[in-house]
Amino acid sequence: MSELTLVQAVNRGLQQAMRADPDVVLLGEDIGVNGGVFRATEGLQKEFGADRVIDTPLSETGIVGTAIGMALYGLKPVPEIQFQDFIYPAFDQIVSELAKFRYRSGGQYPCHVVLRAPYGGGIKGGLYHSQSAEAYFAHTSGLKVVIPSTPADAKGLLLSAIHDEDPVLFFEPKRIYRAVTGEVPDGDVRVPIGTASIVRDGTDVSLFAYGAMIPPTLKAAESLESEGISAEVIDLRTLSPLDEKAVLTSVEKTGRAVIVHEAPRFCGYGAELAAILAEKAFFSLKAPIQRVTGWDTPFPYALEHLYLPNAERIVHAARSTARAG
Amino acid sequence: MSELTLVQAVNRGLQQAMRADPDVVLLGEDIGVNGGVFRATEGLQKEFGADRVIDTPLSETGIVGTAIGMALYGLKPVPEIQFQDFIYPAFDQIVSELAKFRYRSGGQYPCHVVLRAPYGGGIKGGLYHSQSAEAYFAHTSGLKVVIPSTPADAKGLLLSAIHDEDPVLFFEPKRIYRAVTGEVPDGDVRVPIGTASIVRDGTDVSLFAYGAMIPPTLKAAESLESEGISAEVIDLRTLSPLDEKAVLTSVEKTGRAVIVHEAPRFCGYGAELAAILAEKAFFSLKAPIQRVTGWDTPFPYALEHLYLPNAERIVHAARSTARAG
Amino acid sequence: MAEASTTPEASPRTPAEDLSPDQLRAAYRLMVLARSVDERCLALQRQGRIGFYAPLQGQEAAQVGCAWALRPEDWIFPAYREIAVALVRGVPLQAIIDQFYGNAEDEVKGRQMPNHFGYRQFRFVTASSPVGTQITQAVGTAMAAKMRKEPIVTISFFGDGTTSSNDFHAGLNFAGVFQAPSIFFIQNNQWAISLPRERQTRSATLAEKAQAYGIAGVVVDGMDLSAVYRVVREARERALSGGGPTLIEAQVYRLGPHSTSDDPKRYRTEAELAEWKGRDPIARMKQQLLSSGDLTEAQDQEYWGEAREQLASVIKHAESVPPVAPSTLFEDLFARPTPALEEQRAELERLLSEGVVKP
Amino acid sequence: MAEASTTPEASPRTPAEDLSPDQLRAAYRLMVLARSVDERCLALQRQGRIGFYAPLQGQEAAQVGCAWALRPEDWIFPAYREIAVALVRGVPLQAIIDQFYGNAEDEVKGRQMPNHFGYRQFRFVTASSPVGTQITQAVGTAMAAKMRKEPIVTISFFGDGTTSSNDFHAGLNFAGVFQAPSIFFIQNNQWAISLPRERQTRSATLAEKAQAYGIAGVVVDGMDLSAVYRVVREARERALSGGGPTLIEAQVYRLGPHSTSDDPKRYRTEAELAEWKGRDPIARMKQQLLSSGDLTEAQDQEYWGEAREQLASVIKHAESVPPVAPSTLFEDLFARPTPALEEQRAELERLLSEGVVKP
Ligand SMILES: Cc1ncc(C[n+]2csc(CCOP(=O)(O)OP(=O)(O)O)c2C)c(N)n1
Ligand SMILES: Cc1ncc(C[n+]2csc(CCOP(=O)(O)OP(=O)(O)O)c2C)c(N)n1
Ligand SMILES: [Mg+2]
Ligand SMILES: [Mg+2]
Repeated sequence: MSELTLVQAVNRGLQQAMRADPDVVLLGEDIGVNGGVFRATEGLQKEFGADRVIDTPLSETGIVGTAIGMALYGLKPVPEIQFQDFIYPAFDQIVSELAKFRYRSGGQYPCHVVLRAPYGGGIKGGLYHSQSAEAYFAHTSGLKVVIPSTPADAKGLLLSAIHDEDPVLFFEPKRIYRAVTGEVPDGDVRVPIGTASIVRDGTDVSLFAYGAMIPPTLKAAESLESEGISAEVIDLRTLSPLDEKAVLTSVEKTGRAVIVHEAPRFCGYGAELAAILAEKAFFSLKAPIQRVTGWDTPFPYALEHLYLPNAERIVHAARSTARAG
Repeated sequence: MSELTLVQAVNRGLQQAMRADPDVVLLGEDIGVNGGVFRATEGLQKEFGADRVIDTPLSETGIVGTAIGMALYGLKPVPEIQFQDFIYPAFDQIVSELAKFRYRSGGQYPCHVVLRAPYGGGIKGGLYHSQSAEAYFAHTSGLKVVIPSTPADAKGLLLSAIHDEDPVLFFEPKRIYRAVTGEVPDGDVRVPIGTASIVRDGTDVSLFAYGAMIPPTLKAAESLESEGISAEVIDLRTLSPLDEKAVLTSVEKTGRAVIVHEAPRFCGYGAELAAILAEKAFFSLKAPIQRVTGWDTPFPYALEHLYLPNAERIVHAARSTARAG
Repeated sequence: MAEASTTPEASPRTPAEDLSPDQLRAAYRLMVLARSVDERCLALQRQGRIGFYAPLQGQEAAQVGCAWALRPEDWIFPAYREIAVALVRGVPLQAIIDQFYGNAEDEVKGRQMPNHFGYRQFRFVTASSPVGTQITQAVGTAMAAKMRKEPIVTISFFGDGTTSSNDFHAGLNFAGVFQAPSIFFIQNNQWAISLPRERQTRSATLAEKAQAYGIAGVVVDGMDLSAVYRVVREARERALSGGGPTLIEAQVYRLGPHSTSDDPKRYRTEAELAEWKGRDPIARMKQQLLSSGDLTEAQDQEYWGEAREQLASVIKHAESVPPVAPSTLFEDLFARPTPALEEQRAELERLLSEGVVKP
Repeated sequence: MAEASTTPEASPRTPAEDLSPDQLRAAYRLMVLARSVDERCLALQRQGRIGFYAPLQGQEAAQVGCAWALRPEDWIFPAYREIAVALVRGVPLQAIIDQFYGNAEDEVKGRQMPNHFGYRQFRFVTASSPVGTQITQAVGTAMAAKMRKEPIVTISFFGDGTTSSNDFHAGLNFAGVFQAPSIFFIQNNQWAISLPRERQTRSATLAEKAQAYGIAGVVVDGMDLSAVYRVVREARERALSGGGPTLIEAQVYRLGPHSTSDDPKRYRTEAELAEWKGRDPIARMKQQLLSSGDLTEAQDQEYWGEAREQLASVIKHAESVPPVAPSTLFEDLFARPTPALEEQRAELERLLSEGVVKP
């Protein structure tokens, strides 16, 4: 066990995987000598050499395209996109190629790439250093989408991702890269992809969240407790494939759901959760499903505190949900 | 009035707009001499010259990037992406630039581009000539997303799009480009963006669809009628901004909803509709909301008939919805 | 996949200095087969027996000459016209035609349009439609091979139009920076659908774009099989001896339509076509072999005859194979199907069994 | 926006053959102002008074020389370091500093990080962060201007690293094909964050990439204001006389960190920095003006003094301006707000009034 921040846990996960398997290689902008702009790859080029921790030219198209080529060959590339906001130049490679290679080849060419990118707001990054683009990728058949919220999950899920056989988009909540430390098991301890985690038990309302929205959601649950509302908090951890069972089980118990994410509301990931509930937990639902999300605007700079869901907004929504119906 | 196919109506809409306004310019791959691979721009280069109907090099990045530059200058560019499946190389320009230009400049730089692309399956196009990517764009704040289903709407909505001041993604259901003809008003007759159309009144269940899914949905409604189930069919026409009022009004009446689209289900556009209903029409809903959609796989070639929703699948879902609760 | 290879003589393990008369004749025989595939498949599409076809006529010498200079260990990243390349590589014609039919024996399980095939065992990577994406991938595979010290090259095939793509730029740039053992093989067939080469880009040649990436660039007459063979062999040697990647522009002509959906009369002249028809690589090669005494008219007739027979037989087989099974729709998306996919598979099975959808 | 312009002498309507001593002095004065902005803003960021800053030191001569060769009608598409360009263009310093504070007078309404400004009235297009996207846009604007026969050029500014971007490739290619009156101005400051120029691309120079697009390419010493002025003036004339676009590589050096989030000690040597510091464009220009007798030490002191004063005063003002109003969050997304946005605006107002969120 070590006491680590989330970004340190990512770093240890990479180190662990690279020590265990020479096929694991990293590539990206400024990840080598510089150790990554958030220091997620700090020290790794020193340990594993410039052949396995590759500083690339400034091209996300090139990073993902060459990573796919490496994966076809049999390596396990773990490319980094410096900010998730800069993933779009690689969108064609991700959506047309990475997600579809195994399928379109009739299973001949698995394409195991773990694409890491820090995402989300709260660091005064404005429109282009704050986005939460997970819904694009969750909607893309053929990709797995993982978002950890704790140091232990960050390392454990990353190790699972690297040992998976499918393409995994691994989005890291940069706002809480260093916000807290937590106990992280040493060695190759994995957290399975595809399982949500019930981080707080409750009976009156289910709060669904992931990544950097977990801390305010937990804070909201505490606050609700003091009002006599017992909130269950589910950290989805894997957005695709979703742990549908965990979601349905919770709402079958509570009958009420609040969904929290930073991304804009319209067609955001929360919509899918609501749709699943409205189809499969319909007869358990006692009140309208509420979403506490970013607004349907780009991410602002000066007013980011008004954009990002906070504990109070979550409480506010949960309270009205709990009272409705 | 003229009797036109949908693709002819698009052509007439472009012609109408170009005759009325010299600022309207078209650009794209094979749209000039060749008249577009679907002939949507047939004859336009001849009439308006190679300066206003521009055959570009093979680069969607370039097409959308330069179109944005033209729009900044004050032209009204209407670029074409040959197949919606090939829009991804332009994703960065669309999501980072087109959608955000007005906002990030504090309103100084409106960015009025109408980006046309044929979308959808049913033409034996396999993975890369069949996609329905609307959800990506509907989730992107700052874009309008329009999908017509009839010749008259195709022309009328296209004219509105070209006379709008915001970026509009105009997706054309290529499967029904030539499937039927319909009466189309001559001249500058517009259909407003942001309003759904109730194409069939009903009282028992609401069927929501758009684009190439309208014909099978209407067929389903007829079939349901014969079983004594009265289905209302709503053609959304504009996916963003959604005509929420029309959606809610219908479900407040029927209490039941089936949502139809070709795109994969998970995080598809239907999820948003379901989420809105689960929030705002919750107390009207009498039964689980069902989605009849493409599967969560890439779009197949040989088995596309098993992928695309057909009238029977819609009937099947509507029937079970109508009987539930 | 059927075992028999269509390659009369397999391309050599190590490309030799120059092609022997026997090799030239074998290469010609493959060109004849490729041309025959074209003719037959254009007809099959017209008859509605296959859904689509993109011919390669005019590009046979470039494809065969290029592929012949590679070793079987080299990875091929095709675009969508590389049928002759596949044949040289030893891909059975049956496998290719099965793909066109998308039948139950199709290696890609009926998931892709004709021309979008791939065969892992032949290191022939499955094609996709978005142009250019294979270029960066081929560079990545080359970087990986270099890392693992496997002495091979990767090669990406693409057209003149595709030099405008994002991946062309990124791929060549990465290849230059990382000195990836990779060859970029442009078949400049003068057209990208309706856009002529001169309006695709303003550079005098496509090969000179290599300079922008600090790599070698070569123009070659793509109608001359031996010339193509030579430059590819040299590029291969250069790559493996640490000399870096090479961009090759083979100047050819697309004698047919872009695809069966295209009508080239809309955008190019009969005169232009006629001029290039006069340089048909098959006629040229035949003439060369006849003059050198390495081919007789009788042999030539035999080649065309056996190609047609072979085609007739594989088409017959392809048409006798049942369609892919509905359940395959949910295979191969992930290594193991997710619960949601299992549920959707069950849903489809239910719909099929209830007759809601027809197989 | 405040009315007063910071440009001591505005750049001429038509750039002259060579810069006069008065113009050189005025240019120098702007370089001093730009350097002062850098020094002050780096400090403001350390003090937590602004959130971020990306300095331009080392690039002042390139920026001022380049901008001086343009006419006010020419459209500027900046990256994120083009503060000196904005100053030459006549953008008031107050407007720039207001943007850094994202206050209620900020032209972009507090929506963007510092350095991401834009001023329509100055034809200075609002910057974004994703690198390169401005390049194709500038070409599109140039195509439009050409169509409308307005005799102007557009210019895009970007760094060495950005030559690897998709838009660099597409933009230069379109410019070549359509002969767009556009200038591409690379400030090759030798680093893209931690990646040195030699590992960004293998071409010997960046300017030679022009050949790949059939356009003119020029390398210029970016530490030499007059030299830069000259090549940009020539490029402008070339573009307007139908000679096509030009790619200019101004060789400069990023003397400071990439941004306030960056620590260049991690990746580059003190020796390298020292060497380039010896070529500081401000020292060089000062020396030149002193030797030619067009500047005195006293004047120089005055310039630095007035720059600092001006900065102190605009910062004071910027800090006195209230923050942007919450309701602005929903403005400018569309020409007219949609019903859904109106609803969200109302929701936020309710949350604010109930104290659920704090302004
Ligand atoms: C990204 C993308 N945009 C558009 C298309 C449609 N398209 C298919 S082939 C083609 C032209 C390709 O030209 P070239 O690279 O010269 O190859 P050729 O077909 O001539 O062999 C186009 C535009 C595509 N497949 N991918
Ligand atoms: C598409 C994209 N990827 C990554 C980044 C992060 N990033 C910001 S600046 C930069 C380096 C840019 O280098 P260069 O073009 O040389 O400009 P310079 O900063 O040196 O002026 C990087 C990688 C970005 N802004 N956009
Ligand atoms: Mg071509
Ligand atoms: Mg730089």
